[in-house]
Parts: sequence; structure tokens; C-alpha cells
Amino acid sequence: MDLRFTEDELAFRDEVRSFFRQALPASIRDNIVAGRHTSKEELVTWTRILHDKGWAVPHWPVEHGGTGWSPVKQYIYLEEMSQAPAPAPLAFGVNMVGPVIYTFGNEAQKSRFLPRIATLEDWWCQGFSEPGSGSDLASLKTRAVRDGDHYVVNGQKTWTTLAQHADWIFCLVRTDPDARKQAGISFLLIDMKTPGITVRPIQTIDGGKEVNEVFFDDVRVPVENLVGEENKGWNYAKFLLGNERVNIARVGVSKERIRRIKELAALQRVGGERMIDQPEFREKVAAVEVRLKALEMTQLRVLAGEAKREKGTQDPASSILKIKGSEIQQATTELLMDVVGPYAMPYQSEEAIDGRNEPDIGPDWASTIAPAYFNTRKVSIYGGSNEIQKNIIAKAILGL
Amino acid sequence: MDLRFTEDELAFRDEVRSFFRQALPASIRDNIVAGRHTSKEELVTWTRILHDKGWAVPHWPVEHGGTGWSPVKQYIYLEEMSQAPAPAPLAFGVNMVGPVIYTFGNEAQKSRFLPRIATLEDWWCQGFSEPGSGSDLASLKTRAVRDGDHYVVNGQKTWTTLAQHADWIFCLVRTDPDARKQAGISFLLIDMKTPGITVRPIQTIDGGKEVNEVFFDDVRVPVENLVGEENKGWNYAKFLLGNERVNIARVGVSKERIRRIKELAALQRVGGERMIDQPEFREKVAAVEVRLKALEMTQLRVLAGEAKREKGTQDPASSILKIKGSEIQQATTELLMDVVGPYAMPYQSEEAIDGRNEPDIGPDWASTIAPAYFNTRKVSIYGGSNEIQKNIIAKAILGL
Amino acid sequence: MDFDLSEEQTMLKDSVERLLKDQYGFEARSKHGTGEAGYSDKMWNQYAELGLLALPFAEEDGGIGGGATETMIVMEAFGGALILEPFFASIILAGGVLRHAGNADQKAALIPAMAEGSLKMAFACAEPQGRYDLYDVETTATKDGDGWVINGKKALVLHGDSADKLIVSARTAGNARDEDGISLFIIDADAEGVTRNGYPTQDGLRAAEITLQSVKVGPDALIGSEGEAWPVISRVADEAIAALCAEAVGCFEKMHELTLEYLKTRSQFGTTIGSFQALQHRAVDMFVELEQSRSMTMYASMLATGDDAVERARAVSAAKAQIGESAKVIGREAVQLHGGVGMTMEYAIGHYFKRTTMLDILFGDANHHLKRLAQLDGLIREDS
Amino acid sequence: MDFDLSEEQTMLKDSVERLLKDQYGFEARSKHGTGEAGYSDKMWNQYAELGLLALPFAEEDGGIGGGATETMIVMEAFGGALILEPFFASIILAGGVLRHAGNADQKAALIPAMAEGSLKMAFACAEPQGRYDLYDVETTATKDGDGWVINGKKALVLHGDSADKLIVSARTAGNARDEDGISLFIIDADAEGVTRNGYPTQDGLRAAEITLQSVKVGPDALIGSEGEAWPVISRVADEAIAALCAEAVGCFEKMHELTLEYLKTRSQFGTTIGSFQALQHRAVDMFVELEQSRSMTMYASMLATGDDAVERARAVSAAKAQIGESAKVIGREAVQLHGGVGMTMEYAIGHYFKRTTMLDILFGDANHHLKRLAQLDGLIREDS
Repeated sequence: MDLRFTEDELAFRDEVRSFFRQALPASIRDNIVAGRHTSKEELVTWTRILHDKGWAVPHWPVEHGGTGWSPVKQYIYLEEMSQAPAPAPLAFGVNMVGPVIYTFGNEAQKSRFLPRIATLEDWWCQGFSEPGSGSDLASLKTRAVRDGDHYVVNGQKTWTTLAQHADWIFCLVRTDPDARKQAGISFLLIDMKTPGITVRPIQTIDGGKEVNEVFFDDVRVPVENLVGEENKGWNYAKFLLGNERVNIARVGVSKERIRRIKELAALQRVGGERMIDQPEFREKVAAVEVRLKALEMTQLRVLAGEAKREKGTQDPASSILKIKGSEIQQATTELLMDVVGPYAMPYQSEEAIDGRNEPDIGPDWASTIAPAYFNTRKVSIYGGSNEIQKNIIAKAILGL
Repeated sequence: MDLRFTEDELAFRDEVRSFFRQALPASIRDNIVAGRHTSKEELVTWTRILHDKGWAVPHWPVEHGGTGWSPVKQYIYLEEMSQAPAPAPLAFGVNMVGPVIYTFGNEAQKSRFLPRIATLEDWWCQGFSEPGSGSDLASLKTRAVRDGDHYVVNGQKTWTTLAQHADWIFCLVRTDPDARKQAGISFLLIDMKTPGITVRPIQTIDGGKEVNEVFFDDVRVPVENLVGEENKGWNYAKFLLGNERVNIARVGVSKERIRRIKELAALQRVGGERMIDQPEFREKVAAVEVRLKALEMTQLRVLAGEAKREKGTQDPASSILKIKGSEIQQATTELLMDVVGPYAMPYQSEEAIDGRNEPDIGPDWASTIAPAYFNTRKVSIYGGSNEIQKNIIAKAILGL
Repeated sequence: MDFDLSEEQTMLKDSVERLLKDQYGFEARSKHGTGEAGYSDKMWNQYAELGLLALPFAEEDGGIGGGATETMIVMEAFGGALILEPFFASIILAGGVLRHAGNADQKAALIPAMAEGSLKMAFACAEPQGRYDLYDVETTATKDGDGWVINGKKALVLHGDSADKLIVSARTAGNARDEDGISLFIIDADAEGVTRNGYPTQDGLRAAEITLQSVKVGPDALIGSEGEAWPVISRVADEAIAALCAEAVGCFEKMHELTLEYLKTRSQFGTTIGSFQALQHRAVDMFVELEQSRSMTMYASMLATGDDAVERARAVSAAKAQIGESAKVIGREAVQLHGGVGMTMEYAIGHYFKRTTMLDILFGDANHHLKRLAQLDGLIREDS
Repeated sequence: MDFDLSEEQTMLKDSVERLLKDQYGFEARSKHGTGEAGYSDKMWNQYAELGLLALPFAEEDGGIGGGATETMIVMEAFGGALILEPFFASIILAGGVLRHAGNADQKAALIPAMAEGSLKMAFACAEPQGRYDLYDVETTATKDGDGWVINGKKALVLHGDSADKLIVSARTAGNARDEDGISLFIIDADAEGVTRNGYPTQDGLRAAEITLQSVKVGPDALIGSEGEAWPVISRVADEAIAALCAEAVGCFEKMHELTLEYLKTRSQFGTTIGSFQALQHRAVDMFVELEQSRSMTMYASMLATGDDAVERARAVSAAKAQIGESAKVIGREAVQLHGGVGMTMEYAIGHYFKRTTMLDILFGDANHHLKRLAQLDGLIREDS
């Protein structure tokens, strides 16, 4: 057992770090530091920079543009990216539908879709959740009925993040209404420009409009856009959700945020002294740091175990990553709220700030903090709520 | 609405306080302050003092020796008693079996038992729990079979606190094995000197030997010792347990312990300063004080509501008192552990300390702290575990 | 000791709750918020008609003479409906200053107008550098003939953008963080030299940053004695905190109710999610927090009007700490148990979550008040 | 980065676990504890036979040359069996001082005897007034010819009552709480002037208060350089903390296992209690704490042997804080889920609860280490 990085891994980290330092546009970085959203244009720009370097989809098989890095190197890469901080590549493409396509798709689908995912020429979104389904995903109702060379899709998806930018959506649809819940589901790729698709934004409590409802009204989808076998979609979805759970710990994001907390607490004065100098506050931050370090080590242990697991199966221990990762993300936004104090109150949308000449209300770093606090409540809900994760651990690991 | 005490109530508080100050033997008080157990002799002495004053059973009906005080005055009385601090009267008699006897017992039972409970001539213990029953009390198995003028009792009770001192035990026994769980249970009063009873002490993790198993082997109990009707014992037990829940908040005990924490933290030095002067520590204590004050007000609200409820029914909100009361008691022992630090470690039983001439290991107040911490884990288990209390609230109040 | 409401109090409670039920549902509230002022003048007039705007003022000043319990009843109801109108800013805060320190002329000039709804005021007591310390006053008032000239910046003035008049704290002596040397002045909101930068707050209400540049006021603008405003400010703040606690309890109650409703109707895995024991226990945690908060709010309401400033401070700080903590627990559980819909503006629960988060912040968050309580030796002492 | 055990490490783990499984069950442990020393000499000899007592010592000193991972493996297994023998006190603590600061003569004289089990030592590093600060040394060593005379009181010396020799920290210069000026001495436990007051600890192990009254030692008693013992003490303490963390993980694992077993077999309301979702989720909370603790123990074990004292301090303090917190959660849940039987000495779970509570205290509780970590600017810094 040796938990230190090897010389080779350390050299790799330096290489990645210095590439990011040199290649990441300052404006993109600054936006992230300030807690603001990355725009579509910024993400495309950044993805192309990574692609030119050959690093857009490092975890993919080499034949599809992957790098062949070890899991540890992939981890280092992602860590460095979150701490640059650089925007994460669009997960719906590179982490979700991409791996489904190269694992279960046919050759035509691979050559048609994978290159355009890697370069973000196609912006993908996810059509899994429905208003009635929630944690009970398999209860979905959107129907796809075979009609010649097409499926005709009717129904509604929700919580579709960034659908407003999307060229494509990957959907779970019910193709056999008579089969047992999980058995009649298929995995369809749908062009967002197809007639009959309507996108309606849902305003979230942070003021954002990044999630949407997507309505399907007699949408005709060519059968060639079916991934794998009809009625086997649930398997592909489970595979996809499993991949999602590993990345969801967001250790790098939380680390970056703790640095930010310390930086801001050094600017903030409470009762005449700097907040960062108050032992109570320092200890509160340290307590979160401890939990985060433990999570990082747990993440590494799960990663190390991955290598030995059967391909495509999921370590149920990765549910720990989801639970603790989301709790820690939430704890960091609570600390930010502690730091900012009363100037969390003004509501200033990004658009409003961009459009005006006057200075911000309060410190210029304050306006994104309450929205981040509100928004981060979602991380214990999405991707399989923390209650579902606990059910998984209870059943799969504890045998209860 | 006026939450202040009236002039009359304030005068009463002063009267009670000054009586306790004058009448409570210093040695008994000092033992409690030091976190040590009250001996049988001490409790008898103190009960007789209260009895001479007419205050041994203030909440009982006046004809049985009660005082006729309002619920608020009863509350003030108990508060002052815990903060004196004086030993609480033996609950098994005055709070448990006493009210059952005067509510459901016959005249012979009342005149035989009640006076001896009030003076602690009879030491009572409780025979409800069994090894298999736990939170599912109604699953009890101890059998009582009618044989002429007697019941013949066979079975085993456990968690019988202070049975080693007891003259009598009140028991739930199964008299109809064919009835539905709760329906076949009776409430029996059993003389501990009856042949066939064996008491075995259970050593608890705080080093104490106050709880016991009680074995019944063909124990013959006269039928005149049946309380109320045969097979109706479950009703009497519910009545009894309901009374238990109101007193279980232990607000006064926790207040007294917080005073003690502050007193000891002023003696203890950490890194060259007094622990009580550390803002982190003060705030930790203050956080517990806030929860305790909220509990006290909640307790008063429940008490005020009692007056309007049907006699013998129980406000399900009193489950809050159990939950929060036990959590706060546990929090206070955790704070004591924080204060004492490394000198929590030596194990020094009260007998060992009493029997030797050398000074204690560490500060002379340290030896009872770890045992109190260990022992106080029980308060969220007994009297209906906190999980059971949550089930009660979910069902009876929230309608879930 | 008596927890019952009097007949009048029960009537007050019923009437305000009925008004809000009829006219302040979730849909109606969205509409009330669309005007420029960010709230409904129509509702404001109805509050006036119901006597709510006159409630805390003394009868001899043109008010109704309600006490702490009446304020608690109204604020709790307002919390339940998430009202947008400046009741707290104008009646509780600015009105509180007038009640405690206004002279007869000032009261006569202002209170009847406030009570009838024609005059709104705001209390500019905080400053950008001061965080939660209201004695951190850098704004200055310099003697100028009979009157004063005021210069400085006031922060987060609740409903400061739509107020007709402002009460401003300014330093007439001493150093920035001294408690002595602070004075209070009434100024017209559109007086020369007053710049108001109004904005929405996270919870959909309004506030303003206010710059005062050589604002001239006459001798009659001074409220109370020169340099001795701190006891007034601190008393008004303590009463205000008790009122905020009551508002929070109104919110919590509604959050708990909405969550229970959701648990009982939302179906997953073939059953209502309220049948899952783990979720039941968390609904119980919410309920326990709600009841503990209610208890502390009663306690704070009772003591916030007392004359012992230290006792008062301990009680309101304890209550605010409890409310802040409960806001975290209840907000977290309410959103979590609602799942995705709890994250949207289309369901009420998220609005309550945002308001209670702001209620934690207003007049000092739980950390601030726990620290204050700890510095005052806590609630339980050798002599208590 | 590699989480796998080597073949030798796997063998070590298997053999120590097998020994304990065979001879250190719950019943056997009670018997092992009945002797005067409070532990089993027979077991001690078996540890020696298995090479465990030689494990951390360098091969050239008569040891086996095991590293941090080997120590972690053994301590974790010992934690799982709640062993009573002075492995930690003698081999990790006193042995650690010898390893890091003993001269060749001292090593040659002591290590082979320790490794074969014939010599037990204890490390008297704490004092009654010092709480967790090991630099708070009031015991003095005054020059006396070639040697020294030692006077003072040492506190909570683990297994100090049955040790053959003691390593004592004493001040040869400076003031009570200076890091400079502390020296270490080896003394015979029955030397003239040594009074040992042995006692059981809450967890069934043993410790002693030791009074040193004009204890004379020769020049060869000094370990390391005069007045420069602090780096040695602090290093040994950091390594010891990593070892305690591993012991705690062994305990936690067993507590989790026992609790699961109980949940699966205990029947209430006609079903096993493990079928109640609220209890399932709490068993999950225990599991998550266990895994987080295991992760931090690996981290601390890795860094505790490093040369950068600040990095080392951060890592072990972070780990100890995690362990202390987990001890509270796991202890609380384990006892609660066991119900009444969790409160008795007749079930194993209570013994684990008591030991892990003491493990939190040993060498500084979670509060202490969180404070230390915060003072060292935490784990995540601009430069990290």
C-alpha cells in the first residue's frame, strides 16, 4: 500500500496544471471563481481547446479519442480542472450518452455521434426524469410507438438541464407498456429540431433558468436512433447512472470553494477582526476540510477498486461519494453564507449586473452566494436522491 | 397570553426554594452535585422529610395525600427540586404504580399501598420489560395462571431498576395467551419476598449495578393483588407510560448540569486560559442552553394543555419532550466530557473512592463524568425509545 | 402563566388569517409583487382598515395599544402568507422608534398617518461596513445652526425605496463603533442629498442602499436625545427580532404543512412517499423544530418588551439562534422531501425556504446571536 | 497510488486476525483481563512469537522493519479484538522513542528484549496540569554530577503500573510550557523515588499516576540530546495517533458488524428490526462514518511517518478529528440500535463504545485536534 502519487503521476499533475494555467482563458476562469455561470460559448471555446490538446474525452476508449490514462491520472486531471478552476466538459455528452453509445451503440451511431460530442458540436441533454417519476425513475410514462421506420414519441420530460442549448436529447421511453416496469423501456436519441418538441424553462429558486420541461407531441424519431435493443434501455440507463455517481463527489469543486471561503473570510471583518482570524470560524472550516479529505481518500479507494471490478458494474460504495459529496458541497455554501452575512440579501441577476454600469450592491463577490446556497440544495436530490443512495447501501452492502 | 409566573407562583417558588435549602441534608445534596448515586437510606430520609412537610406526593389527589397544587406549581416544585439539587422521589412508587392504584385500584389496595408509597416504607420496582420485548412491550411472555385464589406467575422481567432494594414489584403478565397481543395482559402487584422470585443484577457500562433481571418461578400471587380487571392491564400500562413521558424532559436536571459545566469549565485550563473563557466553548454551551430553554417552554405549553385534556389521555406532543429532553441530557454529558478531558479515563467506582484514603486520580470531580456520559445513552432508549416516539408523532400528530 | 389567547386576540388572529387566506394565496402573491414598489397598496389599505397598521401604537397616539402578543399573532400570520408589504419595515421598525423615542409632536404628526396607511417609513440603521453591529455608525450628523447636516451611507434599508420618510442613525459624537454618540433623525425620503438605490432581495421583498450627501435637517428632525440613541435602537432591534421570530414560525408552520401534504399525495414505487419510515422521521424532525421555535418565539415576545436590556438581549438572541438553526433544518428537509419541485419558483415551498433563509440573516444570523448570548453568560447562570 | 496490501502484509493481517479470532473472543477477553496486570502475559508471548512486538523496529536493531502500513494492520486487528495488552503503550509509544532517538547502546540494550516480550516499557509524557499539551512539562531534571535528579508528577501513563522501565519527559531548561528545554530519560520503574499509583481505565485497560521524588539517573539515561526532546515527542505522538486511528477503525468495523447482526436477528412487532427503513438509514450512517474513518486512517498512516512536521501534524490532527467525530456517531448509533442490551457489560457493543470513547480522548480529542488543524491553516490552502 502506498497512497502517495508516483513520480510519474506527479509529473503528469504538473503537466496538466501548467497546461491549464496557460490555456484557460482568464475571463472563463474569473467567471467561475466569482461563482457565475459558464456560457454556452465559453464552454464550446474551452472544449475545443481541450480537444486540440487531445484531452476532451480522456476516459473514453483510445479508438474514440480517449487518452488511455490510468484511473488515477484521470482523477488527477479532473481534480486539476476543477481547481484551475476550469469549466467541466458537458457531462450529458462526454460522461453520459458518450459512454452509452461506445458501449452499447452500433458502428453507425459511434461514428456519427462520438466525434461531435468530443468537440461539443452537438450539445446533448438528458431526457430521463418525468413529472411523476422522480426517484422512481422506472415509472416513466413517455411513450414511443413503432410506426414503420420511426418511433412516434409522446410525453413529457422534466429537469432537463440546459435543454435550451441542446441539439440532441437522449431519452428513456416506454416501448412496451405491458411489460414489467423496468422491462419495457428503450433508449432513444432524438434531434431537438424534430417537429413536435417544445422546451419550457423552469425558473429555479436561485433565479436561474437552466432546467426545463421538454414536451413531445407526436415526435417522429428514426429507428436508427435506438441505442442497443428495444426494451433493454433500463440496463443502459443503470450503466449511465452508475458513471454519474462516481463523478458526483465533486472533491475538486469543494476544494476550490474552501480556498474561496478562506480568501473571502480574510476580506470580511466581524466585530473589528478579520473573520478568518476567529477561532470558531476557522474550526468550522477545518471540520469541513476533514470530511472532504476523508471523501477524497474514499473516492480514490473506490477508483482503485473500479479497476478490479467487472466492466460496467458499479461499486455500491460509490453511493457514499454521492451522499458525502453532496453534504460537503452544501456545507461549503453554508460557510459562504456565514462569510457574506447581510449582503447575501440583495438579489442581483447576472444579466442585471452585466447590463449596468453602477457597482454591485455590497461587495462585488457577494451576489452569487445566496443563489449558490439555494441552488446547491439540489445536489442531494438529483442523480438519485441521498435517500435512494442510503437504500442502495442498506440493501447492496449491508444486506438489510 | 402571559408566560410570566404570577405573584402567587413566584411566592410559591421562593417558599419551595427556601424549604429545600433548609431541609435538604448537605451530604445528600453534595453527592448529587458530584454526580454520585443517592443511596437507599438517603432517599428514604429525604422522602420522610418531604412527607413530614406534606409534599411527598404533591400531584396525587388530596384525599391520598396530594397538595392540590396547579400544574404550574407542580412544575415549579419539581424544577426547584432538581435544581436544589435534591433526589427525585422514587418514581416507581409515586409516579408509576401510585397513580395506577388510585385511578384503577380498589379501596383495599388504595388504603393498603398508597400511604406506604408516600413514605417509602414500600420500595417499588417495575416489571414491564422482558428480554424479548423491548420497544414492542405488548409482546411480553410472562404468564400468570389462575389457581384458586392465586395467580401462579412464571417468566422473566428485565431492566428492573433498583430491584435489589424492592419490597414490591408491579408487573404486566399475560393472563390470556389466546387473546390478541394487547388484550390478554393483566396488571399484578407482587411482594418481592414471595418464594420463587430471584433477582440477578446486570452490570451496566457505567459500572453501575442498578438494573436487574427478575425471574419468576411458580410465584403464587393472591388474586386480591390484581389491579382493575383481568386482561385490561394494557390500558393501565398505557396510562402509566403516558405519565412517564411528561416527566422525562428533565429540564431541571439539565439546567443543574449546565451550571455544573460552567463551574467546572472555570476550573479547567486549556492552553493556558480558562476553558470557560474560550469563545468556542461558550458558544457550544450556549447552543445547548437555547435548546433547553425552548424545551422548557414546550414543556410548559404541554402542561398548560394537559389541564384541558380528557383525564388520563396523553398529548402526543409530549413525545417531543422525550426526544429533545433525552438529546439535551446527552449533550450535557458530552460537554462534561469536553471539560474534563484526559481525566475522564481513570475508572474509580464509588465504592473504591469511599473505601480509600488517598486522593482521587485527577480532579476530585472527574471520576463520575465518563460513567454519566455512558449511562446517559440510556435516556434515548428507555421509556419508549426515541424511534418509537417519532413513530408516535408521525402517526398521531402528522397523520402519516 | 397562561398560554391562552384572549377573546380579542383570537378575533385578531382569525380576521388577519381570513384576509390572507382570501387574498394572499400563492397566485395572488405573485401578482401583488409585480408593481413597482414590489407589493400591493391595495393590501396595505386593507391592513389599515383591519387596524393592523395601528396595532402596536398607543391609543393616546392614535393607535390600538396592542402588545407583544398581538404583534406575534400578526407577524405569524404574515409569515404564513409570505406577505410583501412593508409592515415590518414601517410599522415595527420605524414605528418602534417613534413609539419609544418620538416626542409628542412627532407622534402626532406621523403615527395617525402611518396607522391609516397614508405614510410609510423606513429605518436606516445599518451601514455597509457594520455587518450586524448597529452601533457601527460612520454616518455623521454635524451641527449646522439649529439643525444638522448628515453625510454617510446606509445599507440594506428594508423597503427604503418606497418609504416616504426615513429614520436615520447618525453619529453626533464618538468613534465609529462606540455605543455613545449616536442620534436618530427623521428625514424626507426625497430630501435634497438623499440618493436611494432600491433593489429586490432574494426573498422577493425590497430594500435600498441609501447615500446621504449634505442632507440638511432642522431641529425637529431629532428623535430622542442627541447622542443617546443606542438604547432606543437596541430596544427597537430586540422587539423587531421577536417579530421576525414570529414571522419565521408562520413560515415554518406552512412549510411543515406543505411538506406533509406532499408526503401524503406524492406517489413513488407504488405508494405515497409518506409511508416511508425514514421520511416520516424527518417530517417529525421538522415538527419538533417548529414547536421548539414556537416556544422560543413566545419566550422572546414576552421578554422583548421588558426593561432589563440584558435580560432582553439574552432572550431575543436565544430565540433568534433557535430560529436560525430551525430555518436551516426545516428549509433543508422541506426542500429535500419535496424533491425537484422544491427547487423551483413554481411551488410555494422554495419561496418559504428563501424567506426563512433571509429571516435568519435579518438583524443577525444564528452565529451572531449565539456569540452574543455566550458573551452575556448564557441563559443559565448561578443567579438565574 | 496503490491501496493493495503486499503479499507479506496480507499474511501478517491473516495471521494476527487468526490468532485473535481463536484466542480473543468476548469470553476469553474477560478472562485475559482478570490478572493483576490487567492483561494476559500468555497473549503477550504469542504476540512476540508472531513477531508483532518486533514489527516496527529496524532490522539492524533486532526488529522486523515494518512500516506504517504494518502498524496499521496490527492496530486495526487489535482494535477489533479490544486487546488489553500494552502493545500501544510499550511498542508504539516507548518503542517509538527508542526508534527515533535512542542511541546504539540503548537500542541494543532494550529493543531485543522488548521484541522477545521480556521487557515492557511505558512512556510518561503527560502531566496532570497539561491536559493534551505534551510540552507542558513541569517535571524537572537537575544536573547532578554526571547524571540528573528528577522530580515531578506524570499523569495517565498508559500501562505504567506493569512496565519494567519508564521513559520520562522532564524539563532541563526553560519554562513550563516551552517546547525547548525538554529532555527524555529512561528510568527503572522500581527505582528509588518512583511511586506508581496504578488503576483501571474506563475501557478496562490500565494506567498509572507516577510521582518522581529525587529519582537519580546516570548519564546513560538520557535519550537524544539534552533539551531537544520536543521534536521526538511530537513525532512519536503523531505516529501514535495514526496507530490509535487504526485501532479505532478496527473497533468501528466490529461495532458496525455487531449492529448489523443485531438488526438482522432482533425481532420486534413481528419482524426483524433491520426491516425498518429509519434504522436502515442509521446503519448506513454508521457505515459511511466507518469508511470515512478508514480513509483518513490510511491518509494519516501515510503521512505520520513523513519528515515535514507541519504536514504530519495537519494529517494526524485531521484524522484524529475524524475518528473522534465518528466515535461519537458510531458509538451513539450502535448503542441506540442495540437498545437496552447495548447498555450492559454482558454484550460486546458497550465495551467497544467505551474503548472508542477513550480512543477519542487519548492524545487529544476531536476538539483539540480540530483547533490544532485550524491553527495550522487547515488542509486546503493557497499553496496546497
